[in-house]
Amino acid sequence: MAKTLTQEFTKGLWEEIAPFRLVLGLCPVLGVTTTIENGIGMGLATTFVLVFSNILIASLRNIIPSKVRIACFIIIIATFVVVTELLMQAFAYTLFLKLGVFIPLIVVNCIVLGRAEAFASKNDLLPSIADGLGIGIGFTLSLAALGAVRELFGANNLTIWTTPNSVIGIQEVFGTNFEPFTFMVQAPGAFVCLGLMLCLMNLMGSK
Amino acid sequence: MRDLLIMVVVLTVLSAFSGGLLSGLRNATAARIEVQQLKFVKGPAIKKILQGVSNDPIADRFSLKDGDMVRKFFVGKFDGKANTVVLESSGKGYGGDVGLMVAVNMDDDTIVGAGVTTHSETPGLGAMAKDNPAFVSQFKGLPIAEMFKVTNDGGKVNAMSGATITSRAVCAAATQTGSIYQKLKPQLSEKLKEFNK
Amino acid sequence: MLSLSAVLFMLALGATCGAVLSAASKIFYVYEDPRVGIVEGYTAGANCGGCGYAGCAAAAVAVVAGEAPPSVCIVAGPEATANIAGVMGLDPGTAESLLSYNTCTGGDRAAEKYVYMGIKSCQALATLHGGQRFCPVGCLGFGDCVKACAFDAIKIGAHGYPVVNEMKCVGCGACEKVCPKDIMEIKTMSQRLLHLNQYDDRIAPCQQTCPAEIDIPKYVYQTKIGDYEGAVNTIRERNPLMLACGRVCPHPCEDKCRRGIEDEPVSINQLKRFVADYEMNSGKRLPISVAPSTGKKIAVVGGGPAGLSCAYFLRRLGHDVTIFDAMPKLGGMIRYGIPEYRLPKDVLAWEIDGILNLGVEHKPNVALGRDFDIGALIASGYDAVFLGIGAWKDYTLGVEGENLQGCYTGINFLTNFAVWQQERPHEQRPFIGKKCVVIGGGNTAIDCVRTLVRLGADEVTIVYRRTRKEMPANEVEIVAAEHEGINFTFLAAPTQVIGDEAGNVTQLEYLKMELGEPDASGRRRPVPIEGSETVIDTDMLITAIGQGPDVFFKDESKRLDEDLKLTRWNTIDSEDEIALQSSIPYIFSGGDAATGADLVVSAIGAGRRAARSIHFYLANEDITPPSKTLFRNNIPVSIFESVSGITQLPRTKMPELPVDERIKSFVEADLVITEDEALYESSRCLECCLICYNKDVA
Amino acid sequence: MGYMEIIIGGIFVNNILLAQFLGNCPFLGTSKKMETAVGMAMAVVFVLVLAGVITWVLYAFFLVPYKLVYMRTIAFILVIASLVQFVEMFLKKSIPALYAGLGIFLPLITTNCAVFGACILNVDKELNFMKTLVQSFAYAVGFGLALILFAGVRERIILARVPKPLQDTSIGLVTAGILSLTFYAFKGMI
Repeated sequence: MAKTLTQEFTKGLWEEIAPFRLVLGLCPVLGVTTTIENGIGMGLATTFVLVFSNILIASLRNIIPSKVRIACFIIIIATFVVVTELLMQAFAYTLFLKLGVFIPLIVVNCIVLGRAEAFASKNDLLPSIADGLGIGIGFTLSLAALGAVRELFGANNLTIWTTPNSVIGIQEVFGTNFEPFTFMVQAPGAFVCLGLMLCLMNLMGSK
Repeated sequence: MRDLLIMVVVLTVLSAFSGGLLSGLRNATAARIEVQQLKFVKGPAIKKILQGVSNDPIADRFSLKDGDMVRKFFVGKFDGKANTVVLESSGKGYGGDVGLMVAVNMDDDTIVGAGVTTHSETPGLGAMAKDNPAFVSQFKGLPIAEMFKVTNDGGKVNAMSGATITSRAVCAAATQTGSIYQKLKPQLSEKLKEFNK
Repeated sequence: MLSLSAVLFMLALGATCGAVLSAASKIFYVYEDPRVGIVEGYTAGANCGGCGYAGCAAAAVAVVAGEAPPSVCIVAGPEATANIAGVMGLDPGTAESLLSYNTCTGGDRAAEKYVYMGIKSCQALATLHGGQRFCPVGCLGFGDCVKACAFDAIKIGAHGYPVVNEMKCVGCGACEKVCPKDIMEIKTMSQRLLHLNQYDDRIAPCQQTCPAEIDIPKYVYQTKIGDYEGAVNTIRERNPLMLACGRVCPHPCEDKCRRGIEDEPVSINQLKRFVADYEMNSGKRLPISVAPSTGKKIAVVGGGPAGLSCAYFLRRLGHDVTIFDAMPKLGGMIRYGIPEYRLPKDVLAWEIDGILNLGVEHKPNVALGRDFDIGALIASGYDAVFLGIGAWKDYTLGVEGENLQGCYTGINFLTNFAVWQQERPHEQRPFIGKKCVVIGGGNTAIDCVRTLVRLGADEVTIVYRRTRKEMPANEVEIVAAEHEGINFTFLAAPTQVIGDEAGNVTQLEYLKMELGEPDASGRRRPVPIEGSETVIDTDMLITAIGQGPDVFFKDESKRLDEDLKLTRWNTIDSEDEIALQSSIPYIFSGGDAATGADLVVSAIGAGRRAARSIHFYLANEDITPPSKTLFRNNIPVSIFESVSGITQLPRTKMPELPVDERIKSFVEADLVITEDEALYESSRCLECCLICYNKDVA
Repeated sequence: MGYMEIIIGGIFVNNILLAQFLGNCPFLGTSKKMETAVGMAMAVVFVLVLAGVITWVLYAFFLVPYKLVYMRTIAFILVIASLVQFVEMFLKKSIPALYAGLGIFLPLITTNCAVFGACILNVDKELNFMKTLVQSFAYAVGFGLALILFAGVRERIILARVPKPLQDTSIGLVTAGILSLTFYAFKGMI
């Protein structure tokens, strides 16, 4: 049964929301989610790569020989990752500095390659775009959610976007007397926090 | 065999295409990226040492050749007059090079301000050099021609307690800045004149 | 402006990588199962490791090896699963649906002996104590399988054992993985059909004893809960001739029935007959599943119980089978040796039709060695041959006068009569004497005498050289014969057959015997009493003292004569009596042809074992049975001296036709029990497995 | 930076799995069984060192001289992917015994962020050849150590009564967090 474009899009938002349902692409999920801003930025960067590599793969899928398709997908994805790197440096340099090594790592994010192989290489252009967009936004939301929890408890802030002059978001959410739970923004907190959120998802899913 | 050939050709063409695309994009964005890098890496330091400046020093910049190296200089205008030049150099610290930005007033060859740009020192000690304005403000008003040394070594600069090596690195960087300034001074004043036109 | 160096660099890099890999794939080419590559192609290729395997290639290897389900890839969707299943469908067995079974039916359950820090998990107990119950193999009952099942298909049933809901089970194998005792089994139909009883299986004494290895406790339980169709299916996994067996089987299983230790054993065979008749009388046939075709052809020579069983199992395993039989109709000895009153031939025909309906071909009236030889079978494309030619050659007494007119041999007499009765009843009936003497104490002898009674012989006598206790015939048969007025002359060894001038038999002379020391078989050896010669008048003498395979076909072919090894009893020799492969690798044998005259149910079991060997032989796999295979033996710990807590409940009596009614005709003498009786009898079953916990062992 | 520092830093302080968050997918995927974990760990040591060296050569002799540093992402992934595939084919044919142990883990490493990330980190730090070699090895050993420790813990978790929603990956992540916390104790070593 063919799904409508809307369904292709929305499935990525909850049904197949990548980091939680499939437990894939965890490195950036854990690595960059110290603030909401980083989460959103990383998510959008990944979405960008997802959508454009899906577009290219869906249009080239009949030309690429199946034996080297993975290699070709990797080249295509890597190209868009470098594009993202360059564009981020040009237009969102602070974010680029914060995300650091995780931007090139989009190349090896299994979600991207997984979608390329499992979806874009078998579907037409439009569904592939919808799929890429859906999965990407789902990924972004996951990162933002995790970032929100970690930033809230770990730094007592909720930063949505930083411009050179101002910060959009709420600072000192619990007031100045709150001693931030720094564990949360550090490495161990990332694991524990994701584990507990996964547990929450399971609880909700089981109902 | 045909299969293999097609595989190689497809791979090659695809990577060549990607190379083309990327180099094109790179060329298109290179200028902007440079500005961004300067703005975010050097920008804060420059802004701090050039307080009260009337222009955008990042935009008003020029390069000069110093032997094999190309050095970047930023121009500061005070009261509409371009009389200050910012230059950078580095000294060897505890965990790598410590970068130092020094602004020099070309009218009287004195230091207008100094700021640490990059460092990889131990957090809390050496890193104070960047965060601690008291340390770098010691340089303010000193003549650039001086040899900068910490008090322990018989100089005037008070070292940050517990971070002597970093302090020395900053001093060394400042001294080096002086020598570069002296060497390139004629060209620098030429350039400044252009900005005053 | 494009930077030339970038383009050139990527061009060179792409070309180098491509060229190196292409070259390497040629230079370092290693053969692998082509399905691995195809399956890997269907996985997402993301190498994410989310499936628990190290990358897509590893997952593909696992799928091809049958260790992972087609749904292994968590990134690729259901479409990929379908494709992978499609690829694997080429292999019979793995494309069949997998279902979970609880193989432990338990027995006397006990409370946990230890509770370790509150841990209530089978895995924990198995790890910490190696299983704290006495039973080395049984279910621990803490339901790790229930917890492991993501489909909510397993529940701990009323008896404390896992019960699988087949509707919900998807065969994912989670329960099998988590069970520390290998109790949860995920098997395809083929895997179940191929399984041989093992020493570490959780099987009750009856199932251990049954030569066909039928899961008796399961079908008795299914009968008890009224699931007669389930019971039929359970029996059919091991025995395609349940109507026949339900009537003629001497049920060795009942001898080992644990209830029999303190009470009378459960009447297992009557229950089998009840459910088998239930299916036949229900007016429909239960569907029998068959694995996807393998394209292999097997010739089954001989359409008796061994041949039919072998053909049935081979067909269900997906092979093409042709049965070559010397007689006009299939059934072999159970058609032409067992009289109508014991096994009505329309019942047999119904049962055999069920086997042929699976797609088994039948070529009647062709005898090996007379009409075709094995070379011709191989030449016409058969990949393997099963010899189930039975044991149709009677032994002779070796005394003077044996060939006089009026002297017959047992099989000869029964077959002639059966052929007349079934094929040409309008022709003249074979000769029947007035005063008949049958020599022998086996089932053939009893069949002869009971047939003779029905044909109107005035006086029928059995002459047997030992006592009634030693008679090898089924007890029920002997009893029935006694009821039907047969004379028994025990401890009599024939010495001479006396005839008149016309060459007709008139008298049998025998020597009286007395019992001496026990012989190798444990029976007391009869010793002749000097000078005790006695004569008995007769006009028809039937010798039924045993039979062996008729291997005349061997003389017809040089290859067979040289290479096909026989034992000294003329049975077909096989190195391994479970694998049943003859000295010629593609020839297998089973049933009476391999063992000498034996039970129908043994032949059925042998047919399945041979089918298993042929299946593996054709797949180029090892046919050697697993080292723990249980054969003609019992699991020592499962054989008890006593059983406690049994309330005596009488065993259901077999309904029979009244004697005066039955000796007049060949109408079936033994009747089927009623449904109420079946429910009662099945509830007598102790549902024993191995005992879980011996209260006497600390 | 001395070699000792690099080694201790790579294995403990900046453990690639628990402090840098690289290579987490296989970390959770292959840690369910000790056997798999050991195989994976060995394969990562093997490939990471090899990839570290090759990418360094590529970087130092091609990317930097031709001013193509911005293309390192695409160049590295292409080279690593090809390398892994080549090694796999080579082992399969030439050293089947080694292939039997490591082979199946190799493809998994193509898209292992630990390998790729470590290569990027190496060139970012502008290490020289020998230091790259040592650093790669240290990262790989750190990866293996964390993976094997984690697998050991996970095998034991089977014995614990974990509430249903927390089971499997969820408890795995929490456990990884605690393991990461223990590695935090190494922070003071450098």
